[in-house]
Amino acid sequence: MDWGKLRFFLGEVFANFTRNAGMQFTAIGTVAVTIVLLGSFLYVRETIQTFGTGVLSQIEIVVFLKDGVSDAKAKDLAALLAADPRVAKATYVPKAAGIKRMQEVLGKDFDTSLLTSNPLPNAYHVRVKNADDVPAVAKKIARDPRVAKADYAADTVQKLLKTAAVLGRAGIALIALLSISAAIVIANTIRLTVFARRREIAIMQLVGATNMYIRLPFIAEGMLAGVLGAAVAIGVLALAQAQVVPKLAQTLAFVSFHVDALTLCLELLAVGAAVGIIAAWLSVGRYLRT
Amino acid sequence: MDWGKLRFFLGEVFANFTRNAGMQFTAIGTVAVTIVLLGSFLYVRETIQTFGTGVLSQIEIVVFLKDGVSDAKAKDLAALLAADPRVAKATYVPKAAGIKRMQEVLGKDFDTSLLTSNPLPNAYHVRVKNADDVPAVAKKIARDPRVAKADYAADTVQKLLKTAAVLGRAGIALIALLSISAAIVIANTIRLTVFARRREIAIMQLVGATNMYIRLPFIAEGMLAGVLGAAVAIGVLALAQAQVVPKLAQTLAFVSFHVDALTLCLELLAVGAAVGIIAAWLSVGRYLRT
Amino acid sequence: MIKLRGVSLVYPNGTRALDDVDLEIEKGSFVFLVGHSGTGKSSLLKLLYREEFPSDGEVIVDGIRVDTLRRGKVPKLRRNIGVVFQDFKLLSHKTVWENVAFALQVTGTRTRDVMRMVPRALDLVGLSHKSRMFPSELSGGEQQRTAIARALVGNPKLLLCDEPTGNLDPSNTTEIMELLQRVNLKGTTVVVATHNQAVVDRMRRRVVRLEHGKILHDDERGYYFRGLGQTAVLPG
Amino acid sequence: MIKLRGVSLVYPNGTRALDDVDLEIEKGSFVFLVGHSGTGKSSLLKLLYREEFPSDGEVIVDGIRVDTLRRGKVPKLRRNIGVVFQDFKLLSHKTVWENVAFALQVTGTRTRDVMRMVPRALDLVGLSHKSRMFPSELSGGEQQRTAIARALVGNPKLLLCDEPTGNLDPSNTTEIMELLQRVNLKGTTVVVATHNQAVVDRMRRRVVRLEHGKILHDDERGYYFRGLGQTAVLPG
Ligand SMILES: Nc1ncnc2c1ncn2[C@@H]1O[C@H](COP(=O)(O)OP(=O)(O)OP(=O)(O)O)[C@@H](O)[C@H]1O
Ligand SMILES: Nc1ncnc2c1ncn2[C@@H]1O[C@H](COP(=O)(O)OP(=O)(O)OP(=O)(O)O)[C@@H](O)[C@H]1O
Ligand SMILES: [Mg+2]
Ligand SMILES: [Mg+2]
Repeated sequence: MDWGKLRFFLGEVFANFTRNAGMQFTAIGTVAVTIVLLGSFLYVRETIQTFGTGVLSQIEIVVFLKDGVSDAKAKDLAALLAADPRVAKATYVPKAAGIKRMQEVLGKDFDTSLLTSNPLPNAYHVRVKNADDVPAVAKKIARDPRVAKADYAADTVQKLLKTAAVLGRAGIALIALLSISAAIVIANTIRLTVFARRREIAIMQLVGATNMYIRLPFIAEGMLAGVLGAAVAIGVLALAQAQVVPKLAQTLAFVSFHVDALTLCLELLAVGAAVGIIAAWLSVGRYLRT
Repeated sequence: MDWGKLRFFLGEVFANFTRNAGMQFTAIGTVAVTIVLLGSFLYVRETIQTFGTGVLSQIEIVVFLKDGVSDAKAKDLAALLAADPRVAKATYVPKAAGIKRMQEVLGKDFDTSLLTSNPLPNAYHVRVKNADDVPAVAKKIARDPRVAKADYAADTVQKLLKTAAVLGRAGIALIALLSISAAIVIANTIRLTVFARRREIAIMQLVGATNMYIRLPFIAEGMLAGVLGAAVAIGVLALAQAQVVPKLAQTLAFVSFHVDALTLCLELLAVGAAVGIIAAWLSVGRYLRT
Repeated sequence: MIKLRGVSLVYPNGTRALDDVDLEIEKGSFVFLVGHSGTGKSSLLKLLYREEFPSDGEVIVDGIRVDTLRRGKVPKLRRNIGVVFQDFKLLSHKTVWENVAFALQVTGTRTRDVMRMVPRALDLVGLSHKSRMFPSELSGGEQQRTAIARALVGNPKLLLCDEPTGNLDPSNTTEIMELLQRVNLKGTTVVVATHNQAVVDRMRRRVVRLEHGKILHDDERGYYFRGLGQTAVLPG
Repeated sequence: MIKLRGVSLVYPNGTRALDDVDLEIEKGSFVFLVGHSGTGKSSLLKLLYREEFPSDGEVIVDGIRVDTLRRGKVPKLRRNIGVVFQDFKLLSHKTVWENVAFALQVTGTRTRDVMRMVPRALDLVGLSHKSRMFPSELSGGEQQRTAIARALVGNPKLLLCDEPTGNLDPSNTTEIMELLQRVNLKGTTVVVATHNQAVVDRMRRRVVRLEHGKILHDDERGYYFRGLGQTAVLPG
């Protein structure tokens, strides 16, 4: 490809773009809007997921030791627990600490003076890395001879896990729905911009242009519309993040708002460009067939 | 308006529609997709809200009675509690029931045989209608001479209320974002369909058509595209609801999935029609000015 | 019927299409507008139905100051003027019948009258058999005749024809010119911009020749080339 | 150069535009195609560059079976044929210069050559001063000449002109016809569909007359009306 032709091609793309500025801005606007939506929901989903992971990581297995187990032997168990790769943390909670924690949970009205002795056994509080592993880990621990019982809020864990699973799948479904919608909307928009120039396409064919020759500028334009739309969207999202997230983070200090922005941006740009290109290719093809 | 003209007008609309079928289907597709999105998120939001209300309604104020208060006197308190319009339900929980509940919460390893006597006071468990009222109600109850303490999981309630408030606002913001996006996308789409026929508009003007005469068929078309798009969307949503919701309801039995479908449908249809009409009006206006 | 006073037209790109033109055309007359390609004939016609605004001067049509006419009144002006556009300007999504009918419908003509007038107009230009076709299904000459039918159908007071026979064969041309003559006899003022020397020379009507946006000469009963009948010399 | 054998063309709406046409045109010849409006002239030309397919018969251009040509090879065919379309078919978003250049660029002509050839072509049709304008800023005749420049610029083997002077004044018409003659002398086969009696009668070239989709007569050195020179009778 000689330099003149490349220049011609780029000039072509630029001229087409500026000479249809109104139409192109409309298209870019649509792309931007859909990508802002997509970006927002990716962000929200990531946040919810992080939050969910945080909640699930709070689940504890309470391991009650048998009454006769000595403190030394009990501490031995720690090594065993730590050896399990699924376990994140195991904290030893002797009777005394246990009753304190219980009082915290129940409020100050749990009158400890009424107790003749501590009704609680020594215990380990075990946190696992992945909430899904809770039942298996609990079962395994329960088999240890020193352990009286390995317990967890089975009902709550079940509910949480189910909810997390459903939310996770719903999130993926919604993102998929949104992605497909965005793709359709962008593709339709680009198809309409091509439709508005179907006469030009027919003329180009009659003058002897090959299909590829006709297609290329349209594809470049589709890509440009996609990329510019995505860029605008990223700008809007960045602005929104800078404005909104700090306020949210302040209010909901217990939710994590960290999202890998660069990857997200690149993804959105890639989506814009890819959809633009594919839509332009297909749309022009439709008018080339006649 | 004589019958011939009305027929002509409707014929006009129908002819324009069918003679630009490809373009119109593209537009309808876009409208449908955006309205499916809007509908899905309205649905999800409604579900989350119902779920949230359910969670919040679980919050209890535990009212511990003073030690000396007789059972009869304690039961008197019920009338007082019930009189407060903010209170949804007040359940009397005598000592005996209290220890049982405690055991349920703590698991079977809370060894009751170690207790010389019941360390818990008699209590009322009070639920309020609106979680926001919890602190105020608790404070008021605490002032009663029979009451030793009116307690609630202050920390948790605070967190829940904050989260609910933020989620509520975030939901409104997202729906607003989505609605505006849908409106922009639909409007842009209709603008592109008008753009594709700007030459026709110019000719009509040159032949002596008034602006209103040119506009009307476009507006009717815009409305038609909006309504048909919305109708397709509602069909898709209904299908999705029939397919997906029962499965979800089964998995997440504790979440309510009831949404007022008819209102939602009418809203979506209205949105489609309104945006179509306004977009057509404005878009045609742009080409009438020249 | 038509009065131009000191009219100039400079397009946004700087092209001076008309330069201080004074022209008066009486009600009921028949005028040819001739001149080289790009000399301002179409531009002059465009001023009359307000597709363009004069940069200078006054344009009066049927007693109405067209150049300062309020926008809302333009449709009414245009309904009294039939225009055969040089590039036809047919509505591509309407059939021949619908294109012609459209010019009536915009004036609020009753449907009954539309049903009567459209076939007559199509018959006059010999297109009755093509009434259900779309412009893209017509030959060049058929499109041109559709445009003529549309301009005629409403019995306008003023008929502007921009190169109305450029795509017609001699016999069709003759028929159309005879049609225009008949329309003129019924009282319509007719202005025809044309390059067709044969037509102009045969009809011997008023001929206004433009040159570089100015009126070069203006002859009652003139020829296409001043003083030279068609049988004489052709340039080149 | 061109061979039609038993060619018929029936459009999807049922119109029979060409009916069993046999026609042979030698390399380097200059042929006029005449006939009434709607008689099939444009349709015949459209078959040659494959805008339309014959319903029957064979179309051969420069030794190539056009009607059965693979779709991928059509662009190459069209690059060897310059076409002046009856409705110009200019690209509205390109300037005059770009429209003319486009015909070269699609053939892969080097930019250097494009820069040299386009101005020459524009000069030949007298449009150098309008090269930066868009079609919408041109008069009808200027648009037509742009279309002619585009058809000529690539020195095609075959030049098809569909009513190329319908919007041109007599002197411009003469110039364009002389231009076509010069192009023909350099070896290009030229086919001109026209209604311009004066042009046909002056040039005295081969005249093929179509009537209702059939070839009515075919005269070497003919007149527009068989046997009648232009100075004689005009119909009507
Ligand atoms: N919209 C426009 N913008 C800019 N210049 C224009 C425009 N329309 C016409 N012109 C220029 O104005 C001049 C007069 O154009 P006009 O169309 O009036 O010519 P004409 O006499 O009708 O020519 P023809 O016989 O070729 O139709 C030409 O030089 C043309 O290029
Ligand atoms: N795309 C089409 N679909 C259907 N019918 C068509 C189509 N194009 C042309 N026709 C019809 O075919 C016939 C021949 O048309 P064609 O364009 O070849 O005529 P022509 O000789 O070029 O006429 P003119 O001198 O008016 O340009 C006409 O009756 C016309 O209505
Ligand atoms: Mg003109
Ligand atoms: Mg033709």
